[in-house]
Amino acid sequence: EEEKQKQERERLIKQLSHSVGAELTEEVIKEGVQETSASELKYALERDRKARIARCSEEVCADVMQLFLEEEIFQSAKETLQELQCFCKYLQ
Amino acid sequence: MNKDAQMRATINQKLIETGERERLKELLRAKLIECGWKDQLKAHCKDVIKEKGLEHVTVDDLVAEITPKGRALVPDSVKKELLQRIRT
Amino acid sequence: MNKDAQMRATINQKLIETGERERLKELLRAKLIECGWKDQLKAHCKDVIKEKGLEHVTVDDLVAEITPKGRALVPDSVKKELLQRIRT
Repeated sequence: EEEKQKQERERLIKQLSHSVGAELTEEVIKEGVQETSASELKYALERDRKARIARCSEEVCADVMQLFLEEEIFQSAKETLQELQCFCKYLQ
Repeated sequence: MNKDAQMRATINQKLIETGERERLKELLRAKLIECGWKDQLKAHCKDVIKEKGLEHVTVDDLVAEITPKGRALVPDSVKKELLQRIRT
Repeated sequence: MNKDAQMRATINQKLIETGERERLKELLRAKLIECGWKDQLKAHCKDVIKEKGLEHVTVDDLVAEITPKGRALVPDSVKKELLQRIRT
């Protein structure tokens, strides 16, 4: 009878240990999954935002440069042509 | 309360009271980082985000997608070690 | 409006509101004079006028002729500085 009780106790401890182990593992998995999901999504959003800022800054920069060059080139062409025309008139 | 439930409650209470429950969880967390579980999970998250598109994915979607993999990826050796610690 | 267009609009608005757009134009003007861009462009203008003949060239012709060179002559360092200023 004593041996039987001992065996029963052993069985119970084994079963409960498994159950507690499974419970703890599930808790840690859930915490880990939640934390990893939240942080990875946050990082992905941040990476996307930074990439967008870099991309759009480059595009705005190109626009600013293009408009600026259009104005400057036009001014240079106009001034040089006027200058030469005046000079030519003066010579005549 | 039957005998099983009583014993279970006793073990749980003892684990909490002695702080062993938290220590076991800490051990588990450390083991999972050590074996690369967390890194694999991160990589899987990245795949899901890529697949679904950043605009169409929420934390809850990610959790639902990666939880099964998270469970499957826990190495048997880690489970065994935890069990060993609970028993002793 | 998509996210990129929205972001570009935000950057542009900020540049205008803070007066930075005008400052950038001033900076570009100064840098291009400093590096000799303006002089090179003027010389190129004169070459084109000489080649085509003063009587036969209009401002629009001249602009069309010198624009590719004008763009190509902008030093990378100036482009980089502009981008840096827009990003910050």
